[in-house]
Amino acid sequence: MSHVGIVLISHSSKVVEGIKDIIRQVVHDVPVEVAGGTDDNDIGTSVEKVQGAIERAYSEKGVLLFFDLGSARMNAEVAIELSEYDNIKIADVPLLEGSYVGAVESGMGKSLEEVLESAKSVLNPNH
Amino acid sequence: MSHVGIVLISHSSKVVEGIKDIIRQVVHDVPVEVAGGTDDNDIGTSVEKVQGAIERAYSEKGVLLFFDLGSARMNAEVAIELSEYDNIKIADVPLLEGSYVGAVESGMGKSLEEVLESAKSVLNPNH
Amino acid sequence: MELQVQHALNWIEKTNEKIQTNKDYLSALDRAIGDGDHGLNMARGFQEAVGKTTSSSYTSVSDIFKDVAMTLMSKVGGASGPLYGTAFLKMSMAVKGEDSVSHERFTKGVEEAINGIIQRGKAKEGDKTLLDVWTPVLRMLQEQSDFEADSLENTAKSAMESTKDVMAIKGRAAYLKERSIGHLDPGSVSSYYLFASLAEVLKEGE
Amino acid sequence: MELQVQHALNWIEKTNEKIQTNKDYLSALDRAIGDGDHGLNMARGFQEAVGKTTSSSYTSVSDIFKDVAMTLMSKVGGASGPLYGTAFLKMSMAVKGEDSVSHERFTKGVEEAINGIIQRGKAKEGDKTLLDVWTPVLRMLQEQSDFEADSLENTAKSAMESTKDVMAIKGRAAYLKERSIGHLDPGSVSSYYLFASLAEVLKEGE
Ligand SMILES: Nc1ncnc2c1ncn2[C@@H]1O[C@H](COP(=O)(O)OP(=O)(O)O)[C@@H](O)[C@H]1O
Ligand SMILES: Nc1ncnc2c1ncn2[C@@H]1O[C@H](COP(=O)(O)OP(=O)(O)O)[C@@H](O)[C@H]1O
Ligand SMILES: [Mg+2]
Ligand SMILES: [Mg+2]
Ligand SMILES: [Mg+2]
Ligand SMILES: [Mg+2]
Repeated sequence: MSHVGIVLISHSSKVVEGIKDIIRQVVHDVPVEVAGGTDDNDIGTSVEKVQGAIERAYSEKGVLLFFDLGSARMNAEVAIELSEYDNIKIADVPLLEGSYVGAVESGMGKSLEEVLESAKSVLNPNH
Repeated sequence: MSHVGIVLISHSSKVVEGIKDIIRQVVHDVPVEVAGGTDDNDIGTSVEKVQGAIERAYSEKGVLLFFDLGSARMNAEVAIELSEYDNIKIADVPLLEGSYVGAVESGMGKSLEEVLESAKSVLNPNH
Repeated sequence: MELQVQHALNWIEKTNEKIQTNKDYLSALDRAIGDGDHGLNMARGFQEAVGKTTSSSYTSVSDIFKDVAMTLMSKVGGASGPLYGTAFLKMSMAVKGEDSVSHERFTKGVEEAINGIIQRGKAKEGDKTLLDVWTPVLRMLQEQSDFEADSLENTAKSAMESTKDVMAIKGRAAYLKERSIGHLDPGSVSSYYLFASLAEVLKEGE
Repeated sequence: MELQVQHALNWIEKTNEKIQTNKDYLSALDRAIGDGDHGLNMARGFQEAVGKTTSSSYTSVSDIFKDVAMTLMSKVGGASGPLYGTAFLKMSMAVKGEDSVSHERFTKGVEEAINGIIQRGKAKEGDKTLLDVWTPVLRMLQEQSDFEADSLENTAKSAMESTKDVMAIKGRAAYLKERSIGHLDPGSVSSYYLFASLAEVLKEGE
């Protein structure tokens, strides 16, 4: 069974590596790829890293992108437009909390739309 | 002028170190201290790390604690109860986004209540 | 029968033994519906707690519970640390000032512990958390006028087993929603070890 | 006058020169109300863009703009990367198929660029972003029927200067709210360099 891929985009590579560690404690079958920091590993975002992460995380079920701050979102959009896939979406939700929920839901075999919807639930916190 | 201290609590030390790096690009005068991972630096939370971070971040204006997942919140509560201070609060908001806003507002000299209020604004995203 | 200092010390030691023995089992349960560390968390916490209680000398059960509470709170780290820590702290406060702990006082202690767990974790009975063992145990204690080892063990065991068919509402397992059904709650299993150990202490003391 | 391939190449090179010269200034502006990397971002992006355009040969202005667009989009990384990148991509599309670019066509290109910037960043004029330079420049272009170097330079300059007294609504500076007032918007300053460079190219071509 293929799973919706998860791409974590942050201005910091430590942030996305750490989130991936947290996710990997509970979710094993879902592709989780990171794009953190600039090409020189400074604080910032790299479209090329996002493109690479999308390629690696891609499955026929699609890919969901999570980002930290506004400019990372714009770069995520550019990466999507530069890719050939059309089943890639951006989740406009908190990075850590949203991607954790999203990865768990993807692990249950949910669709891209369902994973996105569940990730949005973290905006109304109750856990 | 003293500033409201910021404590970042995550199951992963990478996560909070990375968030601190992102904050430090824009905010310099605010105490930002991290408590990431267990005492053995595994994935988890450590009350003792939180207690240490509170001590280091403490100013007369108080300290605001940010956490990632539910059990980190409970450990944050324990750390507050074990401390002698009464001007410490927990922000029930997304870790990265909330602490970024909170640190910026603390840098403007805002009070603990004001910083907490502004951090909550990330639950209604518009940036 | 009343709980004396030595009973309380034995209780903590027996609980630790069961947890060390079943450490991998507890982690495996947590791996199915959580992050797989419950055995590790509990084993670390109770090992430290026993380290503390065996190296100190006590004149009251309350002080033992307090040391256990502080150790669990500061050493465990997962959700179970603040939860079991708070439970023992509340029990310590409830039995404070008593040389030995009557059934009535202990029952009061468990009631306070449950209030503490609820305050800390915002869960209620049926959410597939350790409350699902503590609450039936309290009800049983309230129905009786003296300690009854066998019914304590039986009540805790069947309560633990009944967490299997429940959907998690609180804790890590809640992220799995329906998928959490069909698995035992790890914290309920460790709570079963706690009460089963107490039952053994009571039996030895009869 | 119409913009030829050589004009467009000169435009990118002059812009790059100004950005390299003022790299630290742009970063200092961004340090005051952002994360301090705008100079670095722009210097990296335009250096790469010039590297690309000087090592290629072109038969159309559209192709130059497209290479600049792709380079900025993939190499800059900050907010300015996708924003300037999108702007150049839209201009490239608007002037496609023309051997040389008339004033009318260029004006259309700037209009499309602004639409692209708005689509990408969701900002509007007055939000203290580079739109606050691009939009007055567009209005000026629309009011005239031919390129006028001096009024281009003057319009861009005073538009850039007027971002100082404005509160940021979009981008990093928006987190500062009122505190962003009193500082120039870094992206508006780099946009001023862009249009000032174009004015110089136009003057040389007169
Ligand atoms: N909010 C809560 N209220 C009560 N009990 C909880 C709560 N959250 C978790 N638990 C209990 O804690 C157990 C998990 O403990 P543990 O694995 O040590 O912590 P973590 O979930 O942080 O890894 C669960 O099986 C459940 O019984
Ligand atoms: N949403 C937006 N819409 C339009 N322009 C924006 C937006 N966000 C930022 N900008 C522009 O980008 C500039 C900052 O660019 P830069 O520092 O390179 O990126 P970052 O903010 O990601 O570090 C700002 O000065 C502003 O002019
Ligand atoms: Mg666990
Ligand atoms: Mg854990
Ligand atoms: Mg910047
Ligand atoms: Mg930046």
